[in-house]
Amino acid sequence: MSDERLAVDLRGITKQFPGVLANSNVDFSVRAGEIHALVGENGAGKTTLMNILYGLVHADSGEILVDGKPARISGPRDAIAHGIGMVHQHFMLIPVFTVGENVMLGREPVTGPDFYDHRHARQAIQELTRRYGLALDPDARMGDLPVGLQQRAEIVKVLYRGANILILDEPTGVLTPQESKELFGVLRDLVKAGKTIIFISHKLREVLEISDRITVMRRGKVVGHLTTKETDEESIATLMVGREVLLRVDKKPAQPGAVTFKVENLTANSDRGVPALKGVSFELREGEILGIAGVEGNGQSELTEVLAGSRRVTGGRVLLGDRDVTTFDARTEREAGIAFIPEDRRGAGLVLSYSIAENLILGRQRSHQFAWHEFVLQLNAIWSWARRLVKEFDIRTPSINTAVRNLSGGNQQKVIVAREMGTHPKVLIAAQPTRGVDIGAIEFIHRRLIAERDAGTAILLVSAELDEIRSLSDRIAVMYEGQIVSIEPPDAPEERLGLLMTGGGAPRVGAA
Amino acid sequence: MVHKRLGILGLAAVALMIAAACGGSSPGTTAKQIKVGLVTDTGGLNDKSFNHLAYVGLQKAIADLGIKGDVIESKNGDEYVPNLTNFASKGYDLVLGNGFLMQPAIGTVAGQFPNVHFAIVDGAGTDASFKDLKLPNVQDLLFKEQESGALVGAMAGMLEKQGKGPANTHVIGAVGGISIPPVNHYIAGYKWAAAMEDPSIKVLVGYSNDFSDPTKCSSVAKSQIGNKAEFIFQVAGGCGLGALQAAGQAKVYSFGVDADQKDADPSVIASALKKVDVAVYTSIKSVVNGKFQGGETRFSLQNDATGYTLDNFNLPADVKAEVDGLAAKIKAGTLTPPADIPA
Amino acid sequence: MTAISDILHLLFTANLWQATLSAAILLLLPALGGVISERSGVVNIAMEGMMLTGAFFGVVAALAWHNPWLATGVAILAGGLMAAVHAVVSIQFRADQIVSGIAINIFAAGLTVFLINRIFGLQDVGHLGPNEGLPYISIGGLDQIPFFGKVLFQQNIVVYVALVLLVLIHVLLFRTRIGLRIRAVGEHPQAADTAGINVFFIRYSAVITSGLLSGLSGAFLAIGVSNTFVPNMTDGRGYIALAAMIFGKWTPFGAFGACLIFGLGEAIYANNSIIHASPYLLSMLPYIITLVVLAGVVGRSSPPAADGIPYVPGSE
Amino acid sequence: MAIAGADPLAAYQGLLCGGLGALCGGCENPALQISNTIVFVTPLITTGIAVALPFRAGLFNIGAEGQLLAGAVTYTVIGIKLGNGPAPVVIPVALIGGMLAGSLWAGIAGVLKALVGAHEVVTTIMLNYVAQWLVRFLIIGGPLQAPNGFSASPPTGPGARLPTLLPHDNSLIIFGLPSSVYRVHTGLFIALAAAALFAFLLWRTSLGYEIRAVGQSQRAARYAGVDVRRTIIVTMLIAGAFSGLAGAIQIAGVDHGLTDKYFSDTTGFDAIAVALLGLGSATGIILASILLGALHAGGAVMQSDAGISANLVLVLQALILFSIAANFVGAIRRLLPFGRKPAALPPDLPPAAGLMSESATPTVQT
Repeated sequence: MSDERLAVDLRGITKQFPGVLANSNVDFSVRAGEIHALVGENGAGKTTLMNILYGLVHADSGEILVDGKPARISGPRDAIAHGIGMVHQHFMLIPVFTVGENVMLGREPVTGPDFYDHRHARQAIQELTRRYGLALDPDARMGDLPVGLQQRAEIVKVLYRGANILILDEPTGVLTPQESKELFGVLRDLVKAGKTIIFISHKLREVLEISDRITVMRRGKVVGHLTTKETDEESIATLMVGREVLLRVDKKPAQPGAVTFKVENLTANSDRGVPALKGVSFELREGEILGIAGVEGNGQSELTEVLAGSRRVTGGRVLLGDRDVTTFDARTEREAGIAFIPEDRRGAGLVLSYSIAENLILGRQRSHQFAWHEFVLQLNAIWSWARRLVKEFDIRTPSINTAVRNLSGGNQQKVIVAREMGTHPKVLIAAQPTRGVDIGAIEFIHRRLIAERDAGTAILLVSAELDEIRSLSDRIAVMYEGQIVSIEPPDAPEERLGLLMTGGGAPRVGAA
Repeated sequence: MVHKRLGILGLAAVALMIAAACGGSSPGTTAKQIKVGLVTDTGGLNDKSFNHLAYVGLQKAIADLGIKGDVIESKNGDEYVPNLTNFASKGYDLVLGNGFLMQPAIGTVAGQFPNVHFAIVDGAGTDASFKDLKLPNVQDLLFKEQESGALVGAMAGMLEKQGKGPANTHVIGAVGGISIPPVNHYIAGYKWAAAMEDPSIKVLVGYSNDFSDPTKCSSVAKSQIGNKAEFIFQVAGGCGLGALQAAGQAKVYSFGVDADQKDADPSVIASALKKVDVAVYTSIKSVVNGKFQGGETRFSLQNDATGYTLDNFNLPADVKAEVDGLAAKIKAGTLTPPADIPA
Repeated sequence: MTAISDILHLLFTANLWQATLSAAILLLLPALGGVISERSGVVNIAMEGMMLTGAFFGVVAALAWHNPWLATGVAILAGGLMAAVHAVVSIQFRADQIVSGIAINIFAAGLTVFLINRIFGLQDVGHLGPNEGLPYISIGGLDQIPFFGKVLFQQNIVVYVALVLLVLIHVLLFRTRIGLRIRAVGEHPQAADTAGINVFFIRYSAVITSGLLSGLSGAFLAIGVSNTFVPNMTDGRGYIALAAMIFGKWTPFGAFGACLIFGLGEAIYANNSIIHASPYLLSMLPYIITLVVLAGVVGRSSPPAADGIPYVPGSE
Repeated sequence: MAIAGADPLAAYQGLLCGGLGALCGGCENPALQISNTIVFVTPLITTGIAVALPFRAGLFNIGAEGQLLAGAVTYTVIGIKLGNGPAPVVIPVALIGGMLAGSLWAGIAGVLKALVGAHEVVTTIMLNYVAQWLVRFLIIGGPLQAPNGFSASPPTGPGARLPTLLPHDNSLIIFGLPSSVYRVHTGLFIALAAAALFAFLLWRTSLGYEIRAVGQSQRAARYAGVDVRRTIIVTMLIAGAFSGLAGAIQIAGVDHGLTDKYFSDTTGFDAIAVALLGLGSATGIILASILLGALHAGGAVMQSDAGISANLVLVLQALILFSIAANFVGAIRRLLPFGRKPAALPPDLPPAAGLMSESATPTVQT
């Protein structure tokens, strides 16, 4: 499929940000018509390199060749002119605009003096739909679409601009397994249609599945060029991290104790006011990890929010031991011994401008340990608590007064994990505990979760990564459309879980 | 932080010692030259009204009497006391406060500096409850504004009675600034005299709540004109110029206030005068001559400090005779315009 | 109760609505400017200062050249210049836009009074002659329509211009390509940038346009209504315009509606000579009405998503 | 200054002397100048806090002026009614009354924000106007007017007056002038105590922690069990109390009654500059208040000594704000060896973004 002609050839790219050498003399070439994976841990410089290619960031030195010819790319406009399109990790979509407006933006069809031409926009999108099979409603409001369709709109947007070289930055990070599969189909079709694709990822299984060749980056440098067929997960991981990594979690069988947390027939609404939980029931025992598997958007977020006390229920009960904690708010839940790792780390789990010490008491700012009469903060208690946790959880920071904004993603997540595990809660609800953190931190967090389990904590693990669920959980509950359709053993075959997650298989509503 | 603050205090103490030599006297100037300080109210010097006129009086005194004159404009009411104190503490011979709003400030500062002469236009040195303290070093420069108001009011009444108004509606208007005594004196005389000349007349009285912004007076005047007023008397300083122009736009007549305002708009047929410049000049002169006297100095037709001036209009002779006759009667004391607006 | 019947009676007079519209237009122009600026993602609380600067330089120019059109041009440019300062500080230097806005308002207040003293000494700022200001124009024929003729067609020329601008800006923002781009920049500058739109150019243009509109309003105030300049003559109108813009949910017609409420309040107050009620209590009305309306259904408003956030290229 | 056409040295000298009592020439009395400056500084401190505290919660309180007026009116009413009582009783009662009134005034905006999401910029501007017109109504022909036709209330009784630092005595000469000219009053200490309280509240209490959290991230605050709506209301109530206190102190210490000067009072607007200049910290607010108070007081002296319009200080003020906006201070402070607490510099203060954007609007929980 691919030939030896180079669609993109980056030579000796160097980019220095204040305090960080993001790219150091990077050579990167992509053959026309191939799917080329660019892999590396967070902060390895993949995104910077692609931003340079797309003109969003300017390299300090180095040259760019597109289709064999030197290209001066001083802004996205130049990149678009060279047939380069980019789908960013954080979508560049405007939620209040329609799909059509989003796709057209920057190359809008115009009628009369300068009127935006809705008719032409619709036609153009239908045309693209026909050619690439990417169905989209041009008049839908972007914010109302599911993530998968939003990504599709991003791809259509890039194609509309006539891109031949598509850069996709972590495209599967937000997708469900099914959506990922669909995406891969789309990508293969695009290659068939003559496009070249650069695929940024750190999910090695996907990389192996979809790509033709692989470039590995570590700390701003290229550390390996690989051909997909000739390599495997372990060797890529070793290149990425710079040492051997353990991809499987090492754990002993669980020793479940008494039932400590009971959810009975729980119902709740989503932000839009429609039922998101339609009678969820399960039991959680001391010393076990119950994994919640499911395609995102099937009520997992609402479930964790309800359990953490930040969303109101419309029915059902939550029992901690014998105590009814259904109506507790976030603070009283924590006081009762329910800890919570939220899925949105930067938005909900941390106050980014707060120091590590301050973040380590978030949610416990009125507890007796840290506040005299719930009101006057006990700074010494807070500091010694912070020092202890920073040490225990290996948070890499110059001081406990550093703002968490300045920490890496992995260390930020460790702050949350430390905070929530540091009190040795009775129940720990962990939502996407390793999303977007580097492999080292993933290993660490997984180990801590197992250790916490072994210490007797009841853990509810919600994750979109089926691998994570399968390797950590002692039981797996599958959620579909606001209900738990089945509870499976940890060694249930992936195919069966996948079927259950999409509504197949025998539903066993209310299974416990 | 504490140390820093102590440091500042220490510094201040040193500064005080250096300056202590100056005291209340003024060795820097020749013994003879009289120093006069003028503190305006918040209207500022370019208020086209009494602050401006006071400044004119001060300038005249500087030219004629060879005094040294300085001005501080008050940006807001918080500054009255410090600004007055500023001049008084520097040994000025006369400190002029301009405007009714400054009375308690004058009362306070004059009490602290009994050796400094004070004068206040439109008021007296009072305590916080506006009771006159009758301080011997404070000259109250008061005007009988109702006299000037009555003269232009009579003019309007006569013209209406004779059917010489633009549509002869028997409605006239007055646009005041804020409802305070000096403003209401004018309006009282205006209404009183107009009704005297034309008993069927209706006098609309409105306030703009402002002494400087012409936009506000313009809209009040427009409302009155919309309600058929044919003469607009502005009693709102710079703000009132908007009323004069509104009258011009609507092709009705208007009266200026305080100074001769014929240049403000062609619709101005006469201006009711209040010669603040004369009062200020008189006061300064009394200090220069060593004849300063505390207490009330009343400026009126008697001493030619109130009155009217004809502007852009040929007043019929009989009307002028009537108005002048009224002036004579007031001057003679046979008629007394009220100080409060009659119902 | 007489006060209420007075007001009811007043509400049926064309005079009142004529004054209302005129007062509303003074607020509408800066409010429209605010809409454009904030739609592009730059918080603008400096309309007050831009308007004041426009008013001042408009009067200075009018006194010098006795030509209201030239003077209006100068006023518009002066407002635009102040806006350019805001643009440089907040777009280029990514400064806090509130601080910059407040600084401009203080700067304008100080500068204008200071310049009065430099240019005119301690004397009056001069007055324009009766025909030297921006003219009031009756539109032949239409002005004879009962009631509406007086309200709509016997107004200052700026009123007509502003009403046309109102429609134009609405169309511009919501129907045209430029408008789509302005809104895109205000919602998600990164998305706009990656789509090849020049974010800085759009933001600069939008902020400067807001200054031009505020300057025009200043011209209307100074050489249309007042025919002179007095210190701080804008009297908080820029802030009211800001409130009207937010109240109107960042839309031109919404802002216009809010401006009409405030304009009506001003107009009712101006009629205090014929209403038997405390003019002061009366003056509170528009503000209390606004609070009540806000407390009711239309309270919630969400600004453009990137409003107030300086754009750093390449950031996410 | 040079373009001003007058002697620039004399102008600076006048400004410095009038502001800080330093380098006085022309027989200016430094002690008097310092006293005057402090009188201006006092209300700026508490109103500055009233703007800065909501800033921390992501709220823009343009309404400090209205809240100040509410405090001033209430203090005046209590001061007139109870003015003949003993000062140790009357003053605290009246001060608390003023604070409650300010609280109420700001609380309206807080409640509207929290419950229906009404933008506090709009509501506080509206409330300013309502307060200003209310004051006019009260003292021009209204129930609070003194019985003599003047636009002022009757004075508060002797029991409602804060003592001055130096004896109020026309015959006692201190620093070359009668001691009664030094108007600096004990309200200064109340304001400083308020600043200390503000710092304590913000950095040492769970409430302050929660207020700051709400300003930074409402979602995170909610996950931390903070009731965002309640916090917004409480923040505005506290802010209003500080503003109300400023108004009360002005009546108690300086004016002893409502006068028409409150029609054109701008303290609450200057407070915005104070809060921005002070970078939201108590020390910063005190320093910024001193700067603005000194400019204010110095301007008048500059005009009388150097003949330069006092309005030039506004231009200076604006330039200082611009330099704050462009964060020169941060740059300078980083250069200084003792530049401590870098975290308290602007990044910590919610930027305009936080104030005008969605993050400042509480989202409806279902």
